[in-house]
Amino acid sequence: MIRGADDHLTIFERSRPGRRAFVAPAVGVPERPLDELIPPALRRAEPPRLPEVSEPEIVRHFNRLSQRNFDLDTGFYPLGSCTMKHNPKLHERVAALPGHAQLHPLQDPARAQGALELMWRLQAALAEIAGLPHVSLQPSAGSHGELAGVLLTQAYHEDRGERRTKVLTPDTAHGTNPATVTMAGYELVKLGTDRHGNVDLDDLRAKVDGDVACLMLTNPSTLGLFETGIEEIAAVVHEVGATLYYDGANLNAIMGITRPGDMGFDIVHFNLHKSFTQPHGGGGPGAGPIAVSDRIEPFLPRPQVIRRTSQGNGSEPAYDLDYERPKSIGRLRGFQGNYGVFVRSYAYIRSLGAPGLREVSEVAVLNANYLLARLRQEGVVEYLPAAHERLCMHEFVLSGGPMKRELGIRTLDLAKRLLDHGVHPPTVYFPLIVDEALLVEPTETETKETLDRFAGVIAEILREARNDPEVARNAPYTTPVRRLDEAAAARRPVVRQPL
Amino acid sequence: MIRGADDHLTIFERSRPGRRAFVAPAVGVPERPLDELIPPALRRAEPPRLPEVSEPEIVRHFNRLSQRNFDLDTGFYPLGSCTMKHNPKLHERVAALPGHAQLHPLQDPARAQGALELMWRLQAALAEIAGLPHVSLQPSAGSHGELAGVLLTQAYHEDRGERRTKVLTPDTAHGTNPATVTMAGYELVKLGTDRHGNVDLDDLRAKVDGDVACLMLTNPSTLGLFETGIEEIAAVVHEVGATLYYDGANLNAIMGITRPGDMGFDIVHFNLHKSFTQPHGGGGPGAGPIAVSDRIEPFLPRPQVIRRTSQGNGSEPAYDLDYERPKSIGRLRGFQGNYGVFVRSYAYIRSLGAPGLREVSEVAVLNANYLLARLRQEGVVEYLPAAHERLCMHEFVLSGGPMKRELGIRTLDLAKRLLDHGVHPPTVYFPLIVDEALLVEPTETETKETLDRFAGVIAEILREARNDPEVARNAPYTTPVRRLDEAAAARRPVVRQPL
Amino acid sequence: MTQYTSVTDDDRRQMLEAIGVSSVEDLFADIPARLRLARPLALDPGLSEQEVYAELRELAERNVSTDAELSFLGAGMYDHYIPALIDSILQRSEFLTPYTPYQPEVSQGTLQAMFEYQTAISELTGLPVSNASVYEGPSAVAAAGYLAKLEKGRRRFVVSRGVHPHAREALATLARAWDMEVEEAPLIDGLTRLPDLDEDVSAVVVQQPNFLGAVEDLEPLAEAAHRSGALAICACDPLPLALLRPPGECGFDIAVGEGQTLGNRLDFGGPSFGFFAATQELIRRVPGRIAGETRDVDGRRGFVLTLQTREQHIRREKATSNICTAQALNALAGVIYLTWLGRQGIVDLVTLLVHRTAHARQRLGAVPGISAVHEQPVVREFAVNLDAPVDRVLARCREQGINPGYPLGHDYPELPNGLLVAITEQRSRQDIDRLAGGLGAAVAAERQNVEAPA
Amino acid sequence: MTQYTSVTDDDRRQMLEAIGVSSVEDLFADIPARLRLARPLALDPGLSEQEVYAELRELAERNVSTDAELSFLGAGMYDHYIPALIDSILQRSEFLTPYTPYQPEVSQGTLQAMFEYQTAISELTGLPVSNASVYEGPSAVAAAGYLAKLEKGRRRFVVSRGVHPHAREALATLARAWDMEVEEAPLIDGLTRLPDLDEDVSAVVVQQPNFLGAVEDLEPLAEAAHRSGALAICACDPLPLALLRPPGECGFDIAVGEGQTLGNRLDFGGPSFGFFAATQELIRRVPGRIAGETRDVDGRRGFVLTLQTREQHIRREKATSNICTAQALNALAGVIYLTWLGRQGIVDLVTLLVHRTAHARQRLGAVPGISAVHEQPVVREFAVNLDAPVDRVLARCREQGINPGYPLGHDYPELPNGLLVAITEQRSRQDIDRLAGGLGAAVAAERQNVEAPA
Ligand SMILES: Cc1ncc(COP(=O)(O)O)c(C=O)c1O
Ligand SMILES: Cc1ncc(COP(=O)(O)O)c(C=O)c1O
Repeated sequence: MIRGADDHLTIFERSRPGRRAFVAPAVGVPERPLDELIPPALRRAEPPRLPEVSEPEIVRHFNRLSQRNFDLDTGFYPLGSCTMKHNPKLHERVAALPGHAQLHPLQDPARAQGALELMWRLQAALAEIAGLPHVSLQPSAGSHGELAGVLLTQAYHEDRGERRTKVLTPDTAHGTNPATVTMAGYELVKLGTDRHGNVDLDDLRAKVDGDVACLMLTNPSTLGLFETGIEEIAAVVHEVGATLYYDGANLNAIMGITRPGDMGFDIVHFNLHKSFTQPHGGGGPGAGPIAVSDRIEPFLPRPQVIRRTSQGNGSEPAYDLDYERPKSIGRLRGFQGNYGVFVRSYAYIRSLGAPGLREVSEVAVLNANYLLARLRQEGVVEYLPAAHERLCMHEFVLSGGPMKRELGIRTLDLAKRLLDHGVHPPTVYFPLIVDEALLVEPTETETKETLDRFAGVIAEILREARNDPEVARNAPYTTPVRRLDEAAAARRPVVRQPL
Repeated sequence: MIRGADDHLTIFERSRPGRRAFVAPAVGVPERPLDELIPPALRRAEPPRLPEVSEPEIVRHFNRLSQRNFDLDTGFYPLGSCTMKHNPKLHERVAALPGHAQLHPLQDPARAQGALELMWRLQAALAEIAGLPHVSLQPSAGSHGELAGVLLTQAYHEDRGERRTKVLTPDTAHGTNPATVTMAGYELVKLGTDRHGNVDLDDLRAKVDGDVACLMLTNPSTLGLFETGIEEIAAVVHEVGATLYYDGANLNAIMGITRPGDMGFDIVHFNLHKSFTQPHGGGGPGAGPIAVSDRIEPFLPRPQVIRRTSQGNGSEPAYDLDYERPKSIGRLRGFQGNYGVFVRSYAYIRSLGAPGLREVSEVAVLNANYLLARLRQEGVVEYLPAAHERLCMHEFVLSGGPMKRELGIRTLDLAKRLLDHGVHPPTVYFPLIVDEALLVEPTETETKETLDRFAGVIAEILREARNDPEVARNAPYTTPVRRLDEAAAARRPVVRQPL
Repeated sequence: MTQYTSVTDDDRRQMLEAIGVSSVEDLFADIPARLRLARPLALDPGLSEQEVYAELRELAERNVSTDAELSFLGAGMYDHYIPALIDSILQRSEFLTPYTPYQPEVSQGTLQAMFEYQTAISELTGLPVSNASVYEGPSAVAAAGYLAKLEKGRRRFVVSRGVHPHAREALATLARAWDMEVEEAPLIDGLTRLPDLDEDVSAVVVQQPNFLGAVEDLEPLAEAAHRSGALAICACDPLPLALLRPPGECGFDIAVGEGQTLGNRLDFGGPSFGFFAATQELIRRVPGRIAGETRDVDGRRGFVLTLQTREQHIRREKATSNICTAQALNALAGVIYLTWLGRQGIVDLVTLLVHRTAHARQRLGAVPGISAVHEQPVVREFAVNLDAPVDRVLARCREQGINPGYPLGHDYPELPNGLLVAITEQRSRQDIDRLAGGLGAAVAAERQNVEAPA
Repeated sequence: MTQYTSVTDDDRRQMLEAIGVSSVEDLFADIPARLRLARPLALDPGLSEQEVYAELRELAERNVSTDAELSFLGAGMYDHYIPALIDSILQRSEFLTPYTPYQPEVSQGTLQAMFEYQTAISELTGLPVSNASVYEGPSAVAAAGYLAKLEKGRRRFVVSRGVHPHAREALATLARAWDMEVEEAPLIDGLTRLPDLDEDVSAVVVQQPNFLGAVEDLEPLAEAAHRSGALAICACDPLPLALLRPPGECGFDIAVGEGQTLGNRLDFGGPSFGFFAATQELIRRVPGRIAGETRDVDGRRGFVLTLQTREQHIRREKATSNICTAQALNALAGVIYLTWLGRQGIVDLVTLLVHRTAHARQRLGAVPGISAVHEQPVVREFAVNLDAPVDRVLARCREQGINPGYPLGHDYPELPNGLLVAITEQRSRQDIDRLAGGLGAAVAAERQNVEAPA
């Protein structure tokens, strides 16, 4: 395999009949004819056409593929709402310990005490951070946590004999919020945003009523702003007996500083792959534990990790899985959740402790506000004004509207041009309510030098566009491939290799 | 840290006072004043000025550095004489097992039986492959094995009351051979090479005499050719009572096909980082075990790994380290050698077994001869003729002489231009006796497609040079840096960062 | 300053000055004072790396892993050997640390790997469309149910009792929210017996091999579903599909399942991945990411996330699912594993499993007090009944370092002393003999106790 | 075909045809028939990956690692904590799999890392020149001896008895080949006492801290060496140099040592790396690779292997050493480790070692039957005498999972029951208490045996 020469080939195109990487161990037992064991009628005629390649070729193929990715461990990745912070290497080491990595999920709890204790301790830590007493680690990701949250709300209302039909989300909400509402069988009601970037309280008051089951909110919002009216919002929602759901994707801004539970939220989800350093893996794995208030607790998914206070008879293990939860919404998935993610997040919490976690949020907010200030200094805000003139939290939104009108390049062009400068673009065109939005989240693990340089790069691209907008419009130039035709891909989808 | 923008900075230049990646554990014991424990007069005034950076910055710095390397796992690396074959990933896993990786070298042998047995089994396997009965794993690399070999020769002669003064090596020998001769206190005598690429037998006969302690030979030679006269050479050398030393760097050509011991060699070194897949690591680690005949055995380095046949009293461990070797040349280094390398090489031998190792050599030779044939087909040999018109073994030498004369580009230019084609150049300007030499070793782990493509690339570069030699003369163009000024570096050496 | 942050006191001063505030505290001015946490979090202070490592190691050592006992546990996750090259690739930061490939120009590695993964899943399932992964097995069954609900809008699911209990429960959890009923189809002689299906069924869900290890005859099941106008959904273990007729070929509309068996660790249950494959007709209802092939402006081949109008970030409340972050890295492990096995290797491996499992089944069948739950063909797992209290038998075996399998009583009250035994390629003939001996002795001992209680 | 080769039968046919021979056998025509091995090698056939893994694991489990006991072994290699980020970087194929950077344009990663390593070693040793690594500690001392021989050409080395026994032996092995004598300088009260040096000494070699743990007063030793016109060579452990006066500052010409303590595994003794630092005057005699800074044709900063005229591949028999492959990857681990510690961290760590070691020394000193070998300052290792047969005492301790250290009798007959105890940051106060308790009890028990033999 030669670098560059054949990078476009798929592993299937590298296949040659007869090559192999796998050597089978000897069967080692008496063999009866396969037809006696599994009748031909149940068997497939042809083996699946998997690639035939040697180990060296597999390694080169995937290593070379990897070199066509931009990654956090080699460059700045200010992807708003995703908290692309450093993933400590220790976490990979501890997660790989055989006692964690090779533990079967159906092992007798008495023989998995280390794992259950770790989960129990993680639950306790997350509860303290959220300010809500009860935690389920089961959901597999944020959106799964949202689904759990809405189902919990439903179970809560039904338990009280109510059948509510509507769920409120602000128009700034992340797409998973409305999608979850529909998926859980509710009708979505959208709330407006006022000119300060807060939830429009009048709109809320107008739309809230006895049919509303829940309000889903992110705080700080996806605008990177803290909902100053949160207390009133909570009051209004609780007024009608609805629940208040906290989308924890932005928790990185407030750890140890303020707590959703104290704000009046009933249910919180965490994105352990954001605030708690599970590597993002190109789109997972993640984990979306939820923390809830007392009134929601009875409905938490099955099973729950519990600790036996009654250490009376030694026969019972100290930590156990509790399936006897009559009011539970039931299971959301198999087994006990993404344990491997829990190990990493627990290690992170132990490494930083209370003061460290607070520093994380302080620096996350400091870095964001500093970067915004530097962009102002660079004069960038003339074309890329902040969507709201306020202090931001851990991230902020710029509007590419003026840039588009005055320089003739769109936010997309700016993003693509950033690629040529070795920077991963911020989140673009989200939140939807901001024209040509750019959502920038530097995170706490970046240096001041990096932020300074990033501000300089943005300024340089705008200067360049003033002279010649075509440069940005046709960017990128230095990437493994250039702009790709997504429309064609969607028109005639080719989603597998023809063999 | 932003990709591209600051790749030139060293880690010292990224340092900022007060930053840190290390968190110290609590001291946890009563502390007396440091001055009482170590008087100020013995202490340094200033701490060493090591970099001050956070973990994320360390990871990015070294990851980004790594991306400025060409490596075997992403591209073709036909570096002659170095056997750049695939390094199986299993080896890294087994070498990292705590029982291997965290075993202290001074552990009581009774509590290191697994390690000693592994070493003993590896010795047995290497002895079988070399065709010589006794093995010491101690030398740290090939050149260290050579040194051991010459010292063994010296001890052997002195034991017989002789003080010989000369060691013979062919003019094709690798630099470590003559360097070793001098380092061991011998006078070097060079042997010529005949027009077939064999050692010039007449020259040998003329120079061999009672002062000759040893002849060091590589077979196949560094020309990639098998010494057809090896039996006669052995006879001539043994005639005068000298020893015959086998430089095992080229063992990859003959495993299971022919054996140095059967050719009449007394001492062999192995390069475990070549034939036996220890990753090259950018220039080590390696290991250079030696296998020797009965007459050399008494002089092997201390300690030797032994297996107790007399399993009489259970108190003695089955495997042990034997220090009682009165005639031993003594130690060459600390402890028992590069055990971590032994683990990998042993795993390799177990994975392939006898048939596999033979196939390795067969394919290594097949690939080399096929590549040579393809180059002929491409007409390349007009400008890059094979140094000798013979079947080659696992590698072959081309001469860039005609290319230089007729196309005006040197072997160096060809090598640099190859970099732009995503190929690591072969070894250049070695062996010394071939004008503008190019030593090409494809290894057995490459595919036919890769060899075909490489032949095409060479042909393309020559075509290009025919039109415009300047292109190659100024190559490379696409590498992280272009041609570097080595002369200036040597004139005013800057070998550390000024702080 | 922490080991992961870089703001020195000097930096902080300059930064605050640039922002125009005098303290970090000022940056949180928007947070009502009453809501500020007046105390530090009630968590221990941070530890050094070596201390955290030591603590996590201590916790790990209080778990009995498949390394530490002779385990025959399966029931959805299996202790297969994972080749070293998978981790060496997964640990490359270029795969480990980026997020969803929103910027395809700098994400071709992830996108092409997804495309290759989709191709491999399509080959295994015999269905033309695969997405790039969902969370895991049981929730994948629920996701398939949601697709069926959107497609058919009928009020009932018919689910085989041979479907993994966790999957049935995960589907039931959502069905409740959708006001849908879940009707269970019984297992007769270990195989699914469908009831008569009327017009109100959105989907029929079966599992291959089913939870008791039996290989189902899929084609008639798909036909029955289609006759009633329902979708046919097959939950399957991908590895046995190397030998078994693929669901797509048998007429199934959707195949989903747990991907752990494809090169992913047990990890006490996750993270692994779920796969989701479907017919061409259903492509615009499939949940989650899908990679598609296209070209760049210079005509070079490239890959992008495609059909995104299905997804939450574009369609929001009209999306076909709420899934966002899925299991990309685990799916990558899956496609590397399948490539490592290769076309011949996967057949060799599964054939080995069939023979070893048949041997184990026969050895246990010959033990007094152990009887088969069914006689159907199996691949690498089978169910037996013990003529003694299963929990007590297991306790005895564990004392000898043997974990004979998963007790079925909790999920199948009709099999109070049932045991599900899984055989992977890491269990040798000697291991199987040890199992037969150990289990036999334990059963014998417990039967005595029962006959003659002290 | 093996798992690592790719030549199918079809390939082979085409390739042989292109070559113009009819069989692979023909390719070996140059090998005299008599020399061909007529039988297969007497080695077992190949195994599957899982089988090889199982075998290597079984061997590993028959070793008692520092994981598996409370170990105070040191004596040249130390059980320091190795941060996870080192392996994550070393395992990147871009560092793991290339060879010596002969083509600098595509080796800047390795070359710059070497340059950074050289800078760090220079900072620790106080000498301006460091090479990019030699094999390991003891052979580095021999290599320094060879430099001294070339530079001075005198017939004698004077070596402190405080130098690691393996290093003294490695130097003696070569000295014999050079017809040179090695004279030993005794240890008095744990410190080196140099004899009067006359004109025939090429080099004086001492170790810091010395083998018995004592911190030497270096400056007078260097002065004495220089007065006689000899070179002053210091073998040193790099970690203690965080606190101790660097050899260069004390006038030494050469500093060498074992690099394992800098982020390298124990690995039963290797691979680790040796470092080699020297004065500017000696730069053209230093062995091995040296990276130097320069510029490319576009004026960009870059790094190359420099001063190659010292080396075997250029100068052959006139080279300053025969070394070729060294320990680049291990040296890389070293510079990453030093970067991880950082300027303040290395001081914090070594200060912690000093305090814990002082505590251990005091605790053991208070135990009846244990007495100090010397009272000199120490950093992380010290020597004691046991008033009982050391081997029997160690045997007793090991039964309790304690490995108290390295018995000195073999290397120092004058200390028949001497014990060298090393304390790393991985040994807590509780561990030290356990050591004191266990060792004390064992000594007491053995003393009784001696007094009243049964
Ligand atoms: C604000 C917000 N909410 C919810 C989510 C969904 O989380 P996940 O991707 O883990 O399902 C995300 C992340 O993409 C997010 O940014
Ligand atoms: C022919 C030959 N001999 C000896 C050596 C020296 O081996 P090492 O680099 O392991 O010291 C080499 C490798 O460079 C070689 O190619």
